[in-house]
Amino acid sequence: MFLEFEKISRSFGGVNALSEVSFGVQAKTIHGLIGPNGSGKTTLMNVVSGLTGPDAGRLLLDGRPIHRLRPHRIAALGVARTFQNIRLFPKMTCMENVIAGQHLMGGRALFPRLFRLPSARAEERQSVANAMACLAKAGIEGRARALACSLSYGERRRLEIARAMALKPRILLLDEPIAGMRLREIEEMETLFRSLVESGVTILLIEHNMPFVMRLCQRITVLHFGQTVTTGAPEEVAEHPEVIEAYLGMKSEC
Amino acid sequence: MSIFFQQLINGFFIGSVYGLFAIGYTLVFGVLDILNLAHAAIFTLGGLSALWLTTTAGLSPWEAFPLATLFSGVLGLVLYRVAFAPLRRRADSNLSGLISSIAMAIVFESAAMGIFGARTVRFPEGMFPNRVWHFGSIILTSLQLEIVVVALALMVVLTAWLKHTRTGKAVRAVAESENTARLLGINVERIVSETFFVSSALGGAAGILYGLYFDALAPNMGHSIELKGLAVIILGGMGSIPGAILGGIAFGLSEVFTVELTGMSNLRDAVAFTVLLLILILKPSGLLGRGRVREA
Amino acid sequence: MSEFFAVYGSLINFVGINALLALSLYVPLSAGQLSLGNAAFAAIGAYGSAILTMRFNVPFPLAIAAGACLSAAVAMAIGTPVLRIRGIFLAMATLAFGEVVRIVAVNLAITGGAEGLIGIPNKTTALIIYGTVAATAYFLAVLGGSRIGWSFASVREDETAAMVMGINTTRYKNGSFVLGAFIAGIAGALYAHLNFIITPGEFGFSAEVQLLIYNIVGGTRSVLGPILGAFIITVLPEVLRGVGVTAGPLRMGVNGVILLLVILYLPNGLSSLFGQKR
Amino acid sequence: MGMSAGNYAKKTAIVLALALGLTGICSRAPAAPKEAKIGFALSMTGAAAAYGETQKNGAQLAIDEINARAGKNGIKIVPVFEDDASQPEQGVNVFNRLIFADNVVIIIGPTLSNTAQVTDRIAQKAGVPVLGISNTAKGITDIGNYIFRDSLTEMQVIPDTIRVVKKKLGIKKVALMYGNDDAFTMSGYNAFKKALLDSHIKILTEQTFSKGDRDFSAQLTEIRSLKPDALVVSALVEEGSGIVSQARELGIPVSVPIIGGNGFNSPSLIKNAGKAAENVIVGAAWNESSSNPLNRRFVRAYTAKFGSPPDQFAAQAYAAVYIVLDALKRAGSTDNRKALRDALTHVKGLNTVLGKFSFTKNRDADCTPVVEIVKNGRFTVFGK
Repeated sequence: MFLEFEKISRSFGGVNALSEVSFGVQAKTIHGLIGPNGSGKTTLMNVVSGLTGPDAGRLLLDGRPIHRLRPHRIAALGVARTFQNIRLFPKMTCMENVIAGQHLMGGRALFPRLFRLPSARAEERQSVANAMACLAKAGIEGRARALACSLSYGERRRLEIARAMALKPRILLLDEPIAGMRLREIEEMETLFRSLVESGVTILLIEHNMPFVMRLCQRITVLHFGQTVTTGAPEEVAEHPEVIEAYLGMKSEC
Repeated sequence: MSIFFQQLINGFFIGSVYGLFAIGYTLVFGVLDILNLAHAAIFTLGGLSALWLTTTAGLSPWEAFPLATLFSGVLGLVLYRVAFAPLRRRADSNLSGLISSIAMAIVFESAAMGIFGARTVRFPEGMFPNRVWHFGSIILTSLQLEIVVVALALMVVLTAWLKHTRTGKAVRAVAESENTARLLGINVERIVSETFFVSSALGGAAGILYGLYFDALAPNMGHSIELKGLAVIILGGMGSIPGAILGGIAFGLSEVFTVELTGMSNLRDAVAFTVLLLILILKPSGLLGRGRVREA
Repeated sequence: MSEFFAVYGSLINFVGINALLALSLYVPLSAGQLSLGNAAFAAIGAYGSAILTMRFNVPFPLAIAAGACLSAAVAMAIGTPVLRIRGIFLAMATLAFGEVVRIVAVNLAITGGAEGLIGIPNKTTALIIYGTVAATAYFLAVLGGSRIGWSFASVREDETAAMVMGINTTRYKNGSFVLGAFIAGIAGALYAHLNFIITPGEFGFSAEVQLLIYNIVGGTRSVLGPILGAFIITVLPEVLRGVGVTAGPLRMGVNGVILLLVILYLPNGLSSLFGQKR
Repeated sequence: MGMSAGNYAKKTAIVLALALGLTGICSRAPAAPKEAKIGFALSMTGAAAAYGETQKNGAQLAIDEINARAGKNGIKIVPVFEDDASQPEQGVNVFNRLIFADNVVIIIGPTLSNTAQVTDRIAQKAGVPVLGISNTAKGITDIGNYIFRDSLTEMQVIPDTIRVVKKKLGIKKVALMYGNDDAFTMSGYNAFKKALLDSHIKILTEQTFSKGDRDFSAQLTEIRSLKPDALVVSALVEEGSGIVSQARELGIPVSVPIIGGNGFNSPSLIKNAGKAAENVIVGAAWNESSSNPLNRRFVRAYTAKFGSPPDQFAAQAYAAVYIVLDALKRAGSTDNRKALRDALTHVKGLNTVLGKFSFTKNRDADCTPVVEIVKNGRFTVFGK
């Protein structure tokens, strides 16, 4: 397993957000994480990226425990993510957002720039080219010079994905990446995610759009009240009685 | 032992004065998440306008003080309209509000100086009855007692007002989330204006009592209490009404007992600000804060 | 022309020193850290360097460097605990730190207490001041485009997002704080050696607020903003004097009104009038 | 030697030419009084605004009187008032402007000693005389031979005060209280401490306070418990009047005198402390109740014009203008800075509101300090 959850637990003020969650994500696959609102999906993603430390349990990335590391250390191991509520840098342009995301790629060193060495200019060109490539992959190269706060909702999601890709991650955590997107955009995202996996990236995604998840994911984990209900291939999961119950329950709530 | 009790009274009293100043300060912060650095200027103008009403206009204190309090409240409305309302929609309204309130403080203070002059003046001697009680060697004045009582009463009344009245509940709703409050049909703009009015009226009243007790009113009288007021509302927890008064008393006691225990009064302010620094580091929400760290 | 320099020479020097002080606050601001302790760091640089030149005959350039390093070292020591605090609370914490520094300077014998440190050799020249301003501005402009500058900007815009992008936010916040303190230390040291005397009162609350005003009035979009802000605010009293607004309270009031107008109508500071950078 | 006709004609021509020239000059400035441009660098805003304000009033009163009486041949004074906002930095700008742009013949001020430490060096370098009116810190006149002051330093006033008080009241042990973050109150403290030690009076405790403080109860409670014979205070009048009234309120009896320095010498002490001001003893450079007719007239005119009685700051500013006038008359010019400086050094026994006034060799004030005590709400002479 590329990413392995071992009995991860986390509570907030006595409420168990996650209790003994265990499952594995295989390398170079798209793994779906589904469950009703408040089932602990986002908390789990925060645990992976280090924003929330687990109370108990272990988290292994490529066999290496990472649950005690701070977020930037985890990112340095090749974990990138997007947020459910989109955390862009609104006062920067799209290009600038992505350049800011290149932090771990090296480049833009201070001293060559101070003395205007030729390497500084080369690095600058490289950095802009890389950023442009990320924007292009996410399909928003046309908006490179637009301020992030001026983008449409779908474009913002794409920009956040582009910024995450600037890290050249090994695993990409996507929290509701297609929420609010139109059909055509969703199709484009599907293509993008597939091509990323082909190039060797692992994807763990949270999504409520069931057809999309079923189409795209090789394996799916279902969370309910902070517990793993099941993990398996889409068709297995879809027929799992507890899942049906959970989702029917959720629907009746709405 | 009698020294100890006298110091206890001293600390209680000066702490109540800090609390009175801080209570309006913290109210605005609680609702808007904005530090209103012009609060000290309103405090000053409250005191000075009461002086003008009693001396130049010749009113009795019972007429002058409510009028001056009202005037301070109106100044608060002006302050809000001019310095804060236009900035509400800005992303950095915390920072820009800080600066615009500083600008208004400068304008207010220069107006005070232009009208009243820079000198320290006082209310006419004997205008306000003040009795002195001796308990052995412990001395207490009626004015001190009144100020402590007013501070504690305000704490209770304001807290009850926020808890139980319609407007109070609306104020709390706005403090919690403006958008939600708007959805609930609350006229946010009106509530915020009212909060400024109440906060500034309280600030002005504090200025009157301060000037009355210390026999000193001057355009720069807000400077020394401004920083202490900040310390007090952090100590008590930003936005907490009981915290402002209790934080004030805690701060007053810490000042007094630094002098009493170390015998070195030059350590007084250093101790106070070191305590403040430590509280910010160890428990940023303050002694009675709401437990969550705001990202102001 | 020589009369102009005779009348305004000192003013020109003060503009430079204040520009340097403004830049010292610009650094933590560019990383989203609202510090109100930079005047205290300037005090540390000023007292540190002045004591070195006066008591130990340390050469001037060395004393400046030592003062700045002392200031940076203090920033490093208090940075880690203090920078866990955010926003307005950080401002309050740094303000409290500044008050403690001022009170210490009032009470120590080596700093001359309230009467100040008197007889500091006059070594600072306009050339030194403006050389330092230019070097600092260039350095900060380049820093802004480097990986460090981008990290500062990321932390300022969204600390959580910055973390998951692999930025060690604690380190960069501390870094901005220490670099700011270092520049403030230089400014303080230059000021001390310009003025013959330094007193604790000059580095108090109003000085802290003044630095913030420079940045807000000028704007913090680029290094030019704080410099412009320092220039305008420092020159304003003299300009008002020049146009005949001399009466004390009136001039103070006009000062306040101008500050208010800038903050209300130029949200990105005066430098936003001169074209858009980035 | 006989005078030839040709020679005579030549001389007549010269005399005529001279006469013409003279009338020419006279027609350009017909019998106008000579004008002296005096710069004032005062703190009219900022921390010291309260002092700058009365200083300006005092100076303005003197200038109005002088200009009204100048007549045809007298010297008229053209004042240039500038505000240094109580900041050394602005003080420097003000000095540069007064010296190089306004070309004043002398600068009176600045209000604060800390500012004077910086600004007076500029004037000294430029050869412009400075007359300090409220600088009491030591070393100010050591800056150079162009720097004068008419304010008595605490070192000149306080030893006398302590000597007189000890002689008359026989005090043995005192409590000392001072503002420790202000140059003025610190120099007062140092002077008091030295004087007390010199006259073998025991200091029971030293308590401090900060500028702007209004609550002194903690320190005074501490002091009360030690039962001192007197309370010695180095404070400016704002804090001073608060200390006095709180001391009495906290039960330090009126029989324990409160001794202050120059800072206490202000009508606002009596006004703001009220009845508590009884038995306050002040050593000061100016005696409000002095029977000197000059002083009487000054107090009357000032009170009439500004609605409140003058304080020592106003008196020293008022005196300064007359001291400069005296020197200007002897300098033979109203724009020669060097000549004015030289004339100032010769001010001797001039009758001023401060009493008979001279400059010492070191250009400090030389006038007799007076020890006053507050009795029935008035400053009265306690001893000399």
